[in-house]
Amino acid sequence: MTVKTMREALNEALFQEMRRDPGVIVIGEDVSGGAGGSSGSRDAAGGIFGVTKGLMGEFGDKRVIDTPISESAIIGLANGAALAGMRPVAELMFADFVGVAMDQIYNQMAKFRYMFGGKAKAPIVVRMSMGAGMNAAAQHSQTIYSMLSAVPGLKVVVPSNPADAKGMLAAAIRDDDPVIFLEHKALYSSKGEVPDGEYVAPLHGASLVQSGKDATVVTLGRMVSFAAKAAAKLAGDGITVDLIDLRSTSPIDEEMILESLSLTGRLVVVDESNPVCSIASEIAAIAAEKGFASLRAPVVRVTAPHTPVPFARELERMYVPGPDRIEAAIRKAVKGE
Amino acid sequence: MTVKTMREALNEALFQEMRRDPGVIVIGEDVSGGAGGSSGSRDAAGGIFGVTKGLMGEFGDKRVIDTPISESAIIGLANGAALAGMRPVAELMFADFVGVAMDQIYNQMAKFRYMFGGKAKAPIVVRMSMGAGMNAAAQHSQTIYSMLSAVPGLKVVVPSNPADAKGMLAAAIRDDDPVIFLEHKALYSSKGEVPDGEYVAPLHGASLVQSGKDATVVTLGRMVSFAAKAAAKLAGDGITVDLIDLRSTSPIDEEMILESLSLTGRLVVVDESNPVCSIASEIAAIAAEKGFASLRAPVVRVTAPHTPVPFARELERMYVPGPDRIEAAIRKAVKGE
Amino acid sequence: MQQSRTDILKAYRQMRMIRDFEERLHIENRSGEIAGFTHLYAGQEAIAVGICEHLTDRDYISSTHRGHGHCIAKGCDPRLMMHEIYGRADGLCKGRGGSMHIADIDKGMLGANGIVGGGPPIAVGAALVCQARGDGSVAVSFGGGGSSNQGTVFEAMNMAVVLKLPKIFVFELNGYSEHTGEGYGIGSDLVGRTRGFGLPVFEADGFDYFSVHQAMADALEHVRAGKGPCALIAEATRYFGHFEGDPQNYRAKDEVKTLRETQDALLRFRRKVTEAKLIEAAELDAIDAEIAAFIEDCVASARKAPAPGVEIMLSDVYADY
Amino acid sequence: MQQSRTDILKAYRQMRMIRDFEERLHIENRSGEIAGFTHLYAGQEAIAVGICEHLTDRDYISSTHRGHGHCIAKGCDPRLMMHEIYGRADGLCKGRGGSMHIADIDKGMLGANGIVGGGPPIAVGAALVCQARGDGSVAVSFGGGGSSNQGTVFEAMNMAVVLKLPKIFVFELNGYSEHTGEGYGIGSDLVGRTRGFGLPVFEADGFDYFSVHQAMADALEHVRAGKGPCALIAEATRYFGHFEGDPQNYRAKDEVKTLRETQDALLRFRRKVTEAKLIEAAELDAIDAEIAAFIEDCVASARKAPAPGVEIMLSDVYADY
Ligand SMILES: Cc1ncc(C[n+]2csc(CCOP(=O)(O)OP(=O)(O)O)c2C)c(N)n1
Ligand SMILES: Cc1ncc(C[n+]2csc(CCOP(=O)(O)OP(=O)(O)O)c2C)c(N)n1
Ligand SMILES: [Mg+2]
Ligand SMILES: [Mg+2]
Repeated sequence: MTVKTMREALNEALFQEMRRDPGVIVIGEDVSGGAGGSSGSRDAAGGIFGVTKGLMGEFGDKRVIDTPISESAIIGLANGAALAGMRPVAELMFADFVGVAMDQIYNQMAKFRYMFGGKAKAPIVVRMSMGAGMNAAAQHSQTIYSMLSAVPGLKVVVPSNPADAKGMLAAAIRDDDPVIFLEHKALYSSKGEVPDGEYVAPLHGASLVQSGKDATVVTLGRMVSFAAKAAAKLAGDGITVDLIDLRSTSPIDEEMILESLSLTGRLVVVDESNPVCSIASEIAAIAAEKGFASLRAPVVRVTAPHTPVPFARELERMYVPGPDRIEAAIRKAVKGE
Repeated sequence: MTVKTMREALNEALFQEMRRDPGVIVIGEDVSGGAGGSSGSRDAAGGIFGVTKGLMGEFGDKRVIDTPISESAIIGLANGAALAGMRPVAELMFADFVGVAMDQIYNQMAKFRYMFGGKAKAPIVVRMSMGAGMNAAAQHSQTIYSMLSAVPGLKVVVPSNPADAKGMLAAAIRDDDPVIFLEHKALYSSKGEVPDGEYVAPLHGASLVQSGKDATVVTLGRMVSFAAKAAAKLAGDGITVDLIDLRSTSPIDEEMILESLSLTGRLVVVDESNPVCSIASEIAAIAAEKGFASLRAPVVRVTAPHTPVPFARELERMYVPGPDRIEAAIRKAVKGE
Repeated sequence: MQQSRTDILKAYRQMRMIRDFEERLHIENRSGEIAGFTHLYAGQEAIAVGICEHLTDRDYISSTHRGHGHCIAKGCDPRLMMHEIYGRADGLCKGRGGSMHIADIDKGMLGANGIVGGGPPIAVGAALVCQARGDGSVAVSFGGGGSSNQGTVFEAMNMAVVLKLPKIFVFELNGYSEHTGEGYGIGSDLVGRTRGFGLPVFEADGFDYFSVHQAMADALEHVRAGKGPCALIAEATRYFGHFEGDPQNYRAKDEVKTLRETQDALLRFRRKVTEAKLIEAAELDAIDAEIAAFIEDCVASARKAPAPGVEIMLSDVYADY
Repeated sequence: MQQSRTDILKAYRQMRMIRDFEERLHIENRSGEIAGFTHLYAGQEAIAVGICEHLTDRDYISSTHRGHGHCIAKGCDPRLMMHEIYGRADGLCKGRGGSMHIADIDKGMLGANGIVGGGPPIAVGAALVCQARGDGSVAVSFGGGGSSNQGTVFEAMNMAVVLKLPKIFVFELNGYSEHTGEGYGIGSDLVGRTRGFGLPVFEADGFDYFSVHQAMADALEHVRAGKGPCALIAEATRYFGHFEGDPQNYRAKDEVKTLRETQDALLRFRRKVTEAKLIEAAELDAIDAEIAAFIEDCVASARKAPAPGVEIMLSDVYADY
């Protein structure tokens, strides 16, 4: 184990898998960078967030492919290459850009296997940065997982820490289905212990970050650390919670959620997304449908408001669910009967 | 009142609003049709489902605009025309095609007003046919309302009958916000009483189709008639339900749902969409959060499975929630304690 | 016409297969036997076959909503296709795909596509694999004239040029995009616009198998020389409506009749090879008879085949659950 | 140079305003005063101003992520823009939009845009309104060289041609798309490819206000004659990184320095108008001083302006609730 940033962990996973399997390729805008520039250096970028840094040097431009600003063609490239036998890792830079590539994601890659009678496989990873926290405003800050988790045929993962980032990216690349891999941009520089050497973590299944008795707190991505902060504060008042890191939003680990709920009887869902038809809604619905007998109080959803992501520091801070709001929500759930 | 098909009702609304306001224009592929054809006739199509039939004759090709197969540009055309003062009604033919125009929908039209400080308005209607029922398979049968209702800034409506189709389309055109107007393709030929002359129906607010005491059944679109069939059968066994036609999925009429729930204590949601992060999930979540005190049994969601829409008659019939499944779900909810 | 007798007979057989398949679907559709949206390819056979006769299972094609012809030409089993279109459990896609989603990856057939412009970006991806293999294999996308206005297609063309891929963009100009003349939607001229992307364009008479076959030979020579992608543009017409049920108000009544009588791909093929004394008319007649019987049999077996059940509805969404 | 003294002074003032606005943002950004992603336009001023000097509030423009120059040139209030970029409640967009979403519909400014290729389809829609009015107004989209590869832009060009709209597509070639040379992503040559769409192309030296101004005059003459859309392509460079914070590894160290010293738009403008004895250097100096003071004052007022509160976060999602 070594302490690394999530950026380093992701980079390590790409090196690991590209060394292991010559069919793994990386495609996207500036995944290397520098082509046609006046300095003459390739790998001038290594991805806008530095996640693909260094790959060009080792694997060359047939496996690390810089592209024009043509997201439909980027995803199409991944789709066709996957059907023909490769394992492409496409980068979409910002999750918000799915809008210009959506058809290739939701009508093509997601449906190939089913429509084509089960004989095709589409082992594609689409990496995207997501989330608020950098004052990047309405078109560069969205969390896209609800929209994509709704699509049958896609798997969607949202790692919350560097170890998962490494292990789940490796697993996503090895997986035979299309995986949407969402990296929270405010977490790239966050640090954590990362297993050294070859490491693959399960792609599905939530993880119980800490256990308690008064409520079940289900969350994901950047919200995991915020919820943990809230939980730490509540522990001082003798309130303890099961804190579940979803890790994957498609599929959702219903079992762990329902089991925890059967012990705590109370549910708080913390989701950075807009509220409507969100993962928070889905989990609340699962509880209302399958965990009703356990529920002793109203479910509490903690989400962003039903507004675009605003720009100003003060606005974004109010927009993103923070530890205080989470703490208040847990108190509400625990007091509610 | 005259009995008309939903297709006729929609067509009437377009004539009504185009006559009333010269700023209303219609844009899309084959909304007129025939240009460049060997018969020389314009209005050869009037929309692939015939909804825009006859508009070309009265309003001409400056207001009824046939376009190339370029959906991003079609929606962009609507967006820019709206910002500059018109009231465009764009047709996307099949809701499934949002994938090639998604950015203009979710990053542009939905966010203009908010991002631009509240000074812009975007009075756009995007009409799309949606839903299964014609064996049109995975890329021509989807219901898109969950995905779009999640987007702040969009209003989303799903009329279930010809009167609403007419009145809500007129209201959508007069509305100053972008409205996604979803027409179920299996309902175009369905008939109902439609008010004659100028008619505008509220854009928001659910409607109570019938009232009962044992359960609240919330549904929308084509599912309204299926749920009504199920309700009719149950009435024979003395089970009666509040049947709520959502009409609008953004915003959702929480008030009516919660009020009904406070009387019945039981909730069944019937939604043709895939289950995850669906409108069914959202309504179940609303119940779990705000209607918990009323809930006397687990919420039951009746939805399509988490699969693409299959082609074959037998498969599609199983895929779409039918009256039998709805009936069983209501029985389950009523029996559940 | 430097093709062997075997090649010529095979090409004729394929064109006849497509024609009979389509004419029969037209009938089956009218009678209500077949569900869903069906877009018939009849009239354009020389294009699919003229191109695919050059390809092997290592080469890839992507197709369109009007895909039956491409599928058959690329080697998909017509019987399994018929079962698929009938929505049977033993159809090529287990009855889940239907007319618009027929695919057979083992044959290099990457799918018909319900989305106009959906195929070309995918074929560009397959071309990347061909390039990496370096075995001379290529990827071909088929598209109608109307599809050439879709942003995804423009992006695919530019991407293929940037990456210098062995990719051929085929545009089949059948005169219409749904109910609108193809010329209406293409603001400039398609050949010039395509060249502007840096794609050499090979043109062919889409009613003439030999013209298409030659253009494809030229296109292949270009891409196999490592010169990057190119385009092949051919005109033909569709004999039926845009979809089955289309009243075709946009079309003069005699347009198809005249073309059928004067330009028909099978007719011209037959005339050419018999007049050149390469093939006897009787040989072609025998193929016609054989295929007529085969199609009859496909329909019969499709009618008897089992309907798909719930396990087919629920499976193959994911590879592992 | 058939412009009046007033016009010339106004143009210089606008270019200076943009330059000082940008240079100051560069400083403010470094010090951490300004949040978010900031893409500076400095170096390209002659393009925005050379074009927008022809336009009135009845004309429309759409802009890009690198939008400050276009906004100022089109008449947005620089003080309110500064407040916006500082995230203030009284900013042009109430602090909700920031650098990438500045807009002012009353000025015909349809928005900067965080999505590459987001603007052109929107400007095509505005051109439809101009066409309907028939008053000679036009719509202009600005875009970088990299944006020209986005499918939405291709579609917009074709759509404008099909509908024969009064629409001008401006492509500003500043040498890079993020960290990649612009030439890499454009598979063929941009001028030829654009012409292939049926758009006449007017070319200009993007460092030279007068060259751009003339090209725009020609472009306007074309569209106002009802001949449909056209394009204007101009080369310049950006003086700063792609975004503030960009280490610019792709760029030779002296590239910008040399261009700044030899090609700078303000420098060349000044030289030209003073050498031609149209304007005295002192007049330009006075403008420089005035604008320096103005920008200083904008920053000072932005710093003191109120932060937005929760009601701003929650309002204006919809017009009626
Ligand atoms: C993205 C998208 N837009 C629109 C459609 C509806 N549509 C199906 S086929 C078609 C016309 C296609 O014309 P063309 O490319 O010329 O092909 P053809 O039908 O003539 O073979 C249209 C508009 C679609 N399926 N997908
Ligand atoms: C759809 C989309 N893809 C990618 C990006 C990320 N991005 C922002 S600016 C940019 C480069 C644009 O290059 P160019 O059009 O030349 O404009 P310039 O930055 O040089 O002004 C990219 C790739 C984006 N914002 N939107
Ligand atoms: Mg066609
Ligand atoms: Mg550039």
